[in-house]
This record gives sequence, structure tokens and C-alpha cells, in this order.
Amino acid sequence: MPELATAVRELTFGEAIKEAIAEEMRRDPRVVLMGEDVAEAGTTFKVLVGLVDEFGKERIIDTPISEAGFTGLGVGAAMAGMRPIVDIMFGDFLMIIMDQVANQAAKIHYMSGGKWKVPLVIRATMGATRRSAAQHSQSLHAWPSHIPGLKVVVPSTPYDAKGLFKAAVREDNPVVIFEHKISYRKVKGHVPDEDYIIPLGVADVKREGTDITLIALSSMVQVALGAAKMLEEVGISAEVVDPRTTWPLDEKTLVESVKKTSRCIVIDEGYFRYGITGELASLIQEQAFFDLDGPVRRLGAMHVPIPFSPSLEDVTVPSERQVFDLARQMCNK
Amino acid sequence: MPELATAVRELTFGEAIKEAIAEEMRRDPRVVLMGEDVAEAGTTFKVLVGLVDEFGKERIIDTPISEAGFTGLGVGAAMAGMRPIVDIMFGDFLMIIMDQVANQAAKIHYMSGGKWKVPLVIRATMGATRRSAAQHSQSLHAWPSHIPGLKVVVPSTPYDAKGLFKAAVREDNPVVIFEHKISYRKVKGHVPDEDYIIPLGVADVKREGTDITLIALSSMVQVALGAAKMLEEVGISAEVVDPRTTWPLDEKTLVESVKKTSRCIVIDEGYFRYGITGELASLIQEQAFFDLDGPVRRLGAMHVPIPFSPSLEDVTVPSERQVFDLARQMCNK
Amino acid sequence: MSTAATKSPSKIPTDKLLRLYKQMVAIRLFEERVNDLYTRALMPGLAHLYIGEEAIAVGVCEALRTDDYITSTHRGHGHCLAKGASPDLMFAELLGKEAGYCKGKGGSMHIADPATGNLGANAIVGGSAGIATGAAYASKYLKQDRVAVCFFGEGALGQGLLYEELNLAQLWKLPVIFVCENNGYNEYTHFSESTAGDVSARADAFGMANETADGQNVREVFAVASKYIERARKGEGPAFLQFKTYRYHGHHVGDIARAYYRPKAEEQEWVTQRDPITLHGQWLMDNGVADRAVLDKVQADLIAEMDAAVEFAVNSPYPDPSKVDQDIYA
Amino acid sequence: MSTAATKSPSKIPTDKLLRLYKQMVAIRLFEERVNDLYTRALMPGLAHLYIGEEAIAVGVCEALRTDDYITSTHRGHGHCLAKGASPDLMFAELLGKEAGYCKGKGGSMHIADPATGNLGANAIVGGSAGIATGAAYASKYLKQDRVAVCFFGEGALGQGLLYEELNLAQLWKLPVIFVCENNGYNEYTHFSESTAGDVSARADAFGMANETADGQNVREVFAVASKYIERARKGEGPAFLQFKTYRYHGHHVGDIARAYYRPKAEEQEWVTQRDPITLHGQWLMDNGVADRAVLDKVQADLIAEMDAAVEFAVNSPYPDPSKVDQDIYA
Ligand SMILES: Cc1ncc(C[n+]2csc(CCOP(=O)(O)OP(=O)(O)O)c2C)c(N)n1
Ligand SMILES: Cc1ncc(C[n+]2csc(CCOP(=O)(O)OP(=O)(O)O)c2C)c(N)n1
Ligand SMILES: [Mg+2]
Ligand SMILES: [Mg+2]
Repeated sequence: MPELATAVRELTFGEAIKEAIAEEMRRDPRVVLMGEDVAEAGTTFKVLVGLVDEFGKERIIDTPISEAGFTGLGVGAAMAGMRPIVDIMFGDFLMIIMDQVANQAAKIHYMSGGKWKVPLVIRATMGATRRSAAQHSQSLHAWPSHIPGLKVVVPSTPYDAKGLFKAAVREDNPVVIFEHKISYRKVKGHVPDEDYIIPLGVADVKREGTDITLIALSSMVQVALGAAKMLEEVGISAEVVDPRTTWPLDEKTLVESVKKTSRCIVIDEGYFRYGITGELASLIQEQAFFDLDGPVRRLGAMHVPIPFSPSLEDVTVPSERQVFDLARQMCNK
Repeated sequence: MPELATAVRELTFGEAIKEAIAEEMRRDPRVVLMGEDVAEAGTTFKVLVGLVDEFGKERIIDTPISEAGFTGLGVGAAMAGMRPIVDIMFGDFLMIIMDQVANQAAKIHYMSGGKWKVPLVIRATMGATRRSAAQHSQSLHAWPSHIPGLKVVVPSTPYDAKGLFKAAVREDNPVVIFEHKISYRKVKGHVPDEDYIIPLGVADVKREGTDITLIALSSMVQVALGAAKMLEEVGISAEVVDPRTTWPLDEKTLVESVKKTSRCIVIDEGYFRYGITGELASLIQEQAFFDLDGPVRRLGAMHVPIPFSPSLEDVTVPSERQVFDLARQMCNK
Repeated sequence: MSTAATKSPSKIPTDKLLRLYKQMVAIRLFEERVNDLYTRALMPGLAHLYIGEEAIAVGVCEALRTDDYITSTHRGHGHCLAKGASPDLMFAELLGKEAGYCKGKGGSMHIADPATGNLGANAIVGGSAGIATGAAYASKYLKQDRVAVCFFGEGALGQGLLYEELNLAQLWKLPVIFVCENNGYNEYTHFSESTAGDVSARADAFGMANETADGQNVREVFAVASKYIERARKGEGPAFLQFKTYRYHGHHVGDIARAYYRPKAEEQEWVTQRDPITLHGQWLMDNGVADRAVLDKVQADLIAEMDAAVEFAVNSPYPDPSKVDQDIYA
Repeated sequence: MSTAATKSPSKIPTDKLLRLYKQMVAIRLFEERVNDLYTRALMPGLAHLYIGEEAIAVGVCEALRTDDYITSTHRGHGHCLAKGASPDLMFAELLGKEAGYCKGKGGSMHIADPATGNLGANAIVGGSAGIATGAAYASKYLKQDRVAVCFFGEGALGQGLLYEELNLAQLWKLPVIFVCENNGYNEYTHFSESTAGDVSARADAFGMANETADGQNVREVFAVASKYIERARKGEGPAFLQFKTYRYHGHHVGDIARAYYRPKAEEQEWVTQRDPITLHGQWLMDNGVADRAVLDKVQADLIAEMDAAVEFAVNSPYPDPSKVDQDIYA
């Protein structure tokens, strides 16, 4: 069936990440990946199954349950000439490694007056509604975003995931990448079978529109796109902008979109308070105040520890309906 | 000299904190304080010198250099009927204890369906310009503020420090209190020699004004007050509002002030990005948009790892002059 | 390995010997139903079954008082039950129901119960070491004589926090018992790939009393645990106990195809030769403590109880969504 | 305690014996000037002096190659100098000058220097254990034969991270040497109040080769370090070395009144009886390696060098404030 070969190739979000890692490991022997059960098990999420067959246990490395230990080891290895990727499984475990990430990796280049570099990638996950309860469901990307010296990647599509991950591996700075757990299998999309990178710090307009800008990150891009469809049906044209990285941050693309539409909602899956939406809403109103029709609005995860019960957990994450209702109200339609 | 006795009693910020702790320890035998070198040494900052003489080494407890270890111990002790205060010395070491604070202490009440309580106070410090470089100078109060289940206190005056600290000890929830290192000795003020508490979640108008609202926290309250004086000289009346706690947050007082003045700058010593100022500016514009004269503006610590050299470090923290210049420009005077 | 228990098992009173059996069977039956609920898609999320390891929770908790403390792990159902939790409220919690121990907010990995001294299961490997040590500290400070037990898998030996707590516990002579349930695997990795040196040497590092014993022999577990718990209760300090054991099922209920990380023969060996319930049942019969009929009755009664508990949970309502923001602050 | 060194000191070549002396004196003189700069209010912030502990940094670093790695601590000047740093650029850094090793951005606690394999001092107690282990990992993976040394005070035994790294290092047989400088105090607290059990047992916990030796005898330090460094270089695995030592001054330059935490007599005993420079100088004279005149000349030359270095630093400009946001990202 030769037609199939020319059809657009679709991968899941998880497959795109695996391909990015495999390509970078083929390209550069200094790249290794370590974490708990990453080798034969291919991670808890089974995203890397098969990689160990190609690269061996010397490069896909099972570690003890020592997230701080192997992240610190990754920092030193990065300084000494390697390009390690460390995998901490659940993003909630960031709390255990924060000293190594934010006091060490983030500051070494600066503290050494620019002499040492830390080309380290830290893989973390994010996302609720897996019924994993309060310690396995958080989206903590706001924390590293607050720390100068780190770069933070929050891809939303398979295409972006591959290009951004490859860029992260080639970075000479520590990068934390947040992979959305539910998206691993659920989100599919076109991913070219070739070597491309997406530079960190370039936002992407996922959908053009004229009435309102929905700035959304990671999982919330799908929610925003869903809401945009619903809005279209009531005659509202929503633009969906995905910053793709929280740092560096492509302020210009965000601000220009809002200047055009005059309305803005920022949507993120992290805790609502003192997080991503605060920063983005704040800078939008700073830079586009006089173009705004009304205040920039925000939707984040409810400010509660994430509950286990489905009846409770589901209401903690922003939904298409919520975005739709708010956008509609803002557009007076 | 009987006149002196009736004079207003002044304490330093550090003395006020010591008095709060001593009073609460006298009141409640379940209160103990533990940390590195807190007993005979009275902490690295010498703030608690003498307490061990009154309360003994059973209640003012020197620990190993195990911040995560004794914070975790504090969580369990709090659940089992005590009211521990743990002292982690430099706020930068929060990075080491975050799992115990944010995955454990913050979530236990919720995860247990309200059955267990964690009445734990975590003392941390904040503040730069002590020439202590990147790992001993950070103001990380944005991190715990992002986590539901925690309360976060950032006192600015000796009076507030005493009343808020005492309230924190009486809380049935985990509270992180950020004490400003430079203020320990430098900031003085009236502190009543009596038992009073300041409820968490009540902002304080530190200075009334009509033209612009300066929302400032911790050390930045002094900076804002200094700037307000300078502004007065050029005919601008600045109101200075201190939230005193980032969570719970007294949104109403903040918003009402801005509705009155129509202009607002938020000033904080934490890193500029994805921090305190983003949240506060964001909610001000959300709730007072149509009363605003222009965008809410923000001043935070420069978004760089904190440098050692005085010539560099000094420019990273917002100054009276910066606040003055920005406010003046916003008021067109 | 300790021989204390095996040498003088008869020191354990008959009713206790029977209770050890009953409690193990209760856990086994409970967990089988959890697996079933999962398979029938009635349980949200996942669960980590304790089947095969019952002798440890039971042997240890039967040596504790109700007001003693425990902390538990992701693989925590056995500890909770052994400490006295009710199956109905546990099933309700596992299904995310309002009637559950945590009003459905905690789920499988966070069951907590002040009434039985259960400080809570914990989804962070090693994350409860401080909590247990702190409860022991409070007991000592408040001049109570309560002991705290910290259950953890051998995987937690990878977490630095554990060593900080071992040091603090030993330094301050706290009444805490660290119980290492060594089932040989950290998820899908054999513990020898993650653990340098001898496990017991990790306790020696802090001069802490320690003992390694057979985790499939409930009498031995009970005897060893009793010894160190009473020692701790008397103020003589903490202990570290390693029990060798095995989990029969996957790391969690969804871990079905396991051949890539452990041989089927190994599983079979433990299941058929080293099952703690079979072994103890046989011992009870061999030593004339109970006959097959008595044991069968124990099981039958428990089956009825467990089935009723499942039914209660299945028929119980979910919490109203409006409850989501209650219980954040006390 | 090891006796390897004391038994066969003569195995160390003469020029090395003299160099050990010279390097210790250099550190001593450097630190005296740091204290002086602080007292004269020329140095911003604080510094932690290495005086009294010189034999460790020197004995270990003289057993290393230039391309070997070290990580250091808040008390790091000695390690940096011993590994080959230039006093002038170090003083400049301590004063926050543009010419400093880190352009004034790091200061006393963060001196780093790729040219001498110095991965950096660290202001987080125990915070560099991972960095050193990681450098050793890279050396092994990249099939280099570089060794990494992680210097730390005994206070770092309180940090869980250290145990995670000991486990990883031993498990993966990495060429890293953990050097515990046991000067008896964690800030203002005697280490016996913070440390349960035997320090060497902390290495035994992971089955790691270890040795405890006299940190005031530079030849012993050199011999012990050489042995384990070469062992690591050959791929035979990591080691944990404890050296007993003492800091003569306060925890930092501002810690003047110390009687509340340690007796003056104890300080005097170490200063007068166990000074590593005096002891080694005497040994050199006793064994005919050098006479007083040679040793005096070493000192005089170093004084000249150190004074010039201070002058360079004092006269050097501060970085322009505009540089503040350079070097955040590579
Ligand atoms: C800090 C942390 N790291 C990783 C995990 C993911 N995880 C859950 S259980 C587990 C394995 C635990 O092994 P062990 O402690 O031996 O307990 P067992 O499952 O064998 O009972 C891992 C790695 C976690 N929950 N917490
Ligand atoms: C994680 C952490 N906790 C606390 C401190 C504060 N602190 C700096 S040095 C020190 C004592 C260190 O003692 P030790 O490791 O024995 O080194 P020494 O000063 O004796 O050389 C402490 C507690 C720190 N820098 N980092
Ligand atoms: Mg296990
Ligand atoms: Mg010391």
C-alpha cells in the first residue's frame, strides 16, 4: 500500500518523545538517560520501551530510588562533558530534587562567572485526572519557572514535544521538561520522521482568531482548542497561543495576539495561585493594557490538594466548558 | 527614671520574633523549637540568644544538619500532639525540605479527609545584600505560596512579626514564616509587651494615600515607605499596603486601595518572574480593571542568581529610587 | 536471621496464634477483592497489593497497642488492616466514596485513621520516615509510652531522608521501629541493582539495634517485633528490622506481564513453598492449636465480612463535587 | 587509623615532601590575609578559614592530577589553592572584583576553576556530593581515567544526599573519593551531638572501602589518599576517607567568642601540639630533608607572593553593574 507511505505520519505524544530521545542519542554519544525503571520497563509510563535494546544498559540506566542522588550526579556529569537526561517519573518528585535543580544546576554557570556549563535535561511529568491523588498528580512547572538559570519546556503536541525535546538536549543550560501524562497516549499528531528542532522561547499560534486570545500551556492547549471550536459555533473567533516554554518566554507573540483581539484568558493546569497564570496575565496587562477590553482572566487548577475521588478530581482541572463560558461572557455573546 | 517605663517600647525585628516565641513557649508546653545551632548559639543570626536558658535544651533543640530530616520529624510530632517550630536557617534551604513541606505537611489534612492536623511552624529567612551569594540570599516565599494547604507569613515590622508569629504557632495548619535577615537588627519599632495576635490573612495599610497604591511585602515595605516620603515631596500621595501573609490573602483590602487610588505598583524581594508580584498584579487588574488608570506595575528582585559582588548585588533588589521613579512616571508628575 | 521466634514459638498464647492467622487471611481476602474491583473497572486508578507479605504487617501490628503509631506506604492496605482499620471504610476509600476513611480524598495510597494510630499511607517512597520519627519524638516528649512503626519497602533505602531519620532516631533514642519489608524488587528492578552493600549495615551505620528475619513466618515476625517494640517502649531506643518477603502480584494491579523482570519460577517458588498463611495454618494444625475446620471457619467468616464490605462500598455514594474545597485547612 | 604513611614516609620523594610543606604554608598565609582583609572591612560578607586543616587539602590534592576533579565546601579556600588556583585571582574573587575567578559573582563560597579541575566550592552543606559523583561517572563513561574528590565536613553526614551518592558510587564503582574532614564541629555544635554511631560505619553501610587517618600529618594524608586515588583510577571503585582535624579559628571570620561551645584549652592543644605545618616542618628537619633556612625561605617567598596577590586584588576594579545579567545562561 504505497499510499500509506506518503500519508502524514502520526505519533502519540509519548512516541514523539521517545523518537526525540532516540535521535539525539544516535547523534551524540554523550547523551545518556537515567532514572528509575527506564531500561527494560521503559519507564513507569512505558514511554521508552525498546530504547534499551538499541542503546544498552550503559546509556539507558536504571537507578536506585534516589531522585536527588541521580539528579546531582547528572549535574556533575553534565559539567564533566556529558549531556545527561535524568528522568524523575512523577513531577511531584521535583520537591525532592529542588536543591540540585535550583540551588546547583541553575546557578553554577552564573556563580562560576560563566566558566562551567550544565547541559542537563530533567524530565518531569505533570497532569491530573489519573486518580493518582495528591502526591502523584501535580503540575509544578511554576516552581522552576521562578528560578533564573533554568529553562522550562511544557510541550502540548507531539510535533512540539519532539522538536522542543531535541532542542533541550542540545542546550548548554539545565532544562526542565514537563511531559503531560494523559497526553502520552491520548494526544496524537503529525511528527516528521526527520531531524528538526524548535528553539526554546518561541510561542506558537495554534489557531488564529480575532475576538479573544486563549493563552494555554501543555494539556490546556487541547482544552483551549476544544473551547475555540465551541466558541466558533456561537460566532466567536478565538486565537489559541501556546508559549511552549515558560522560560525563555516569547512575550512578543503573546502580547501581539492580545493587542489584536483585545481580550485574553490564560489557562494552565498548575495550581491557580502564585503560578503560571499570574505571571502571564500580569505581563499581558502591563504591555497591552490600553488595547484590552477588560481584565485578563485566568483559569488554573483549583487551589486544592488534588483529590483522589473522580467526582472531586474532575472539577479541579479547567474544562472546555469553563473556558467557553468565560470567553463568551467576556465577548458579551 | 519612671518616664522611661511609660515610653513606647521599641524592639528590633529579631527581638520581636524572640519575644513571640518565648511567650508562646511559656503559654503552651507543647511548643518546642528545633534547628541547627538554635540553643547556646541562639541561631546563626543570634536572634534567639538566651531562650535556651529559660526553656532548656529539651525545648530549644540543636539538630544535626538535616533540614529535611527534622522538618519531617516536625510534621510527625505535630500530628502526634505537639506544636513544633522548625528553623531552617537560610530560606534557600527550603529547596531541601520541600517534599516534607509541600507533599507532606501541606496535604495531610486534606488527604486524610480532615482527620489529621499538622500544626507546624517552619521558620525560614529571606533577603539579599548580605554578600552571601546565590545560595544564601534568596527570597523564596513564592514557592510555598503556590501550594494549597500551606499558610505563608512575610512580616515587615517588629509589631507584625510578633503578632503574626504568635498566630502562626496557634494555627492548626502548617505555616511557613519568612523572616527578613537584614531587618533582624535594622528594623525597629513599637512592640507591646503583651499577648496579642494578628490573624493571618489581614492586610495592613502602612500609610494612607490617594494617588497610588504601593503593595509591598517584607523588606519592601520599608522601601515603599521611603519612596512614599520622597513622593510626598513632589506632591504625590502614596498609600502603602502590606498583605502580611501571601496566603491566606486579603484581596479585599488590596483591591479597595487600588480602586481608590487607581494606580498600583507591587513590590517584592523575590525573583521577578512567576512569583509574588505576578499573582498580586494579576488579581488587582482582574478586580479593579475599570478603576485603573493604567496597568498595574511590578518591581521584584532582578531575575538573576544573586551575585556576590556588592557592585552587582545591590542593583538586584528594588530600591526607593526605583519605586519613586516608576510611581512618579505613573502619576505623570 | 533471628531464631528467637522459631526456638520458642509456644510462648505466644493460643488466641494470639489464631489471631495472627485470622489477620493474615483478612488481608489476603481484602487484596483479592481489590484486584477484582480493578479488573471489573470499579476502582479508579491503581493499587499495590500486599499479597504474599501479610505476615509482616500482622506480626508487627499484633505486637503494637491501638494507641501506638504506624506510617505506611503505597503498598499500605495490609498495614492499615493489621492496625485495625475496617474493611468497609477502606473499600469505600479505594473506590473514592464519601464514606471512605478520607472521604474519598486520599484513595489507596493515603489511608489514614487516627482511631487506630495510623498516621497515613504515603505515596512518596521513604516519605513517611520523618513522620514516624516525629510521632516517636512526641511520644517521648509528652512522656507517653507510645511506639511508632515506620513501614517501608527496601526501595526506600535509596532515599536520603531515611538516613537523616535513622540518625535522629538513634541520637535522641526515640521509640521508633523502622521496618524494612524487603520483597526483592523496587518496582521492576531487583533490589541488588539498586542497593550497594548489606541492608543491615545501613542500620549499623548509626549504631542502631537491628535484626533480619524471615518475613514469611508470622510467629518469627511477631517475636522479633515484640522484642524491639518493648525495648523501645522502655526508652531503650529505636531499632531497624529487615524482613525478607515477596509480593506475589505485580508492582501494581496493572503489572501483569512480569517475565521481563522476574522469572515465573521464582514467583511459583514463593507462592507454593513460602506462603505465610499456608505455613502458619500448617503450623497451627501440626501443633494442635487448630484443625482445618477451625481455619476454614475463620476464612468463611472473613469472606462474608469482606463481601459485605465490598457491597457497602460499591453502593455508597461519591462525594458531592462541592466538597472539593473542604478540608484544605483545619 | 592507618599506619601506612607513618611506617614508610620515606617513600615520598624529597621534592614532594617539600612541596607538601610549601602548599600548606601557602594556604595558611592566604587565610591569615583573608582574616586581615575581613578585620579591615575590605572583604564583603564572611569567610570560613581553613587554618589548622591544611594537611588534608594538600595531602589529597598532591595525590591528584591537574585534570582530576574536586568539589569543595564553604570552607573551600584550602582546597582551591591545593588544587592549583592562583592566590591573586582568589583574593580578587573574595573581594568581589571583576578579575576574580568568577568575575566577582561567586565569592568565597563558590570559587570554581575548570583549568584545575575545580568543579566549585558549594555553600550547601553536602550539596556537592552529587556533582563529584557525577564527574566520576562521566570520567568512567567517557573512558578517561580521571578521579573526582568530594571534600566535605563531618557536618555533611547529616545530609541524606550524601548517602544516596555513596550508594550510587559504590553500586556503579565510580572513581570518586569522599573525603570527610572531621574537625569536630558543625558550626557551634560538637559533632558528637549530631552524629550517631561511628563515622566509618557510614561507609561500611554501602560496602565502601574506607579508612580513618590523622589529618594533621600531611604525609599520612598523602599516602592514604594516594592509595585510594590510584585504586579508583584503576577502576576498583570509590572510597571514603575520614581525616581527623581541627579548625583553629571560628566557624567563620566573625565567630570570635567561642568559649560557649568549645574550650580555649582544646584550641590551644591543637594549635600547639598538632599543627600540621609545625609537625611536618620539624619532620623535614629531623629527617634531614630541609633545614630551618630552607623552610624560612619557602615562607618568605610565599609571603611576598601573597602580599602581591592581596595588593592586586585590592587595587582591582569591581565589576560594572551592567554585568549583573550576563552569564545567567550559556
Ligand atoms: C520518591 C519516590 N520515587 C519514586 C516513586 C515511584 N515508586 C512507587 S513504588 C516504587 C517502588 C518501591 O519499591 P519498594 O520501596 O521496595 O516497595 P515495594 O513496592 O516493593 O513494596 C517506586 C519507585 C515514588 N512513589 N516516590
Ligand atoms: C544544607 C545546609 N544547611 C546548613 C547550612 C549552614 N551551615 C554552613 S556551614 C555549617 C556547618 C558545617 O559543618 P561541617 O560540615 O562539619 O564543616 P566545617 O564548617 O566544620 O568545615 C552549617 C550548618 C548550609 N550551608 N547548608
Ligand atoms: Mg520492594
Ligand atoms: Mg566540621
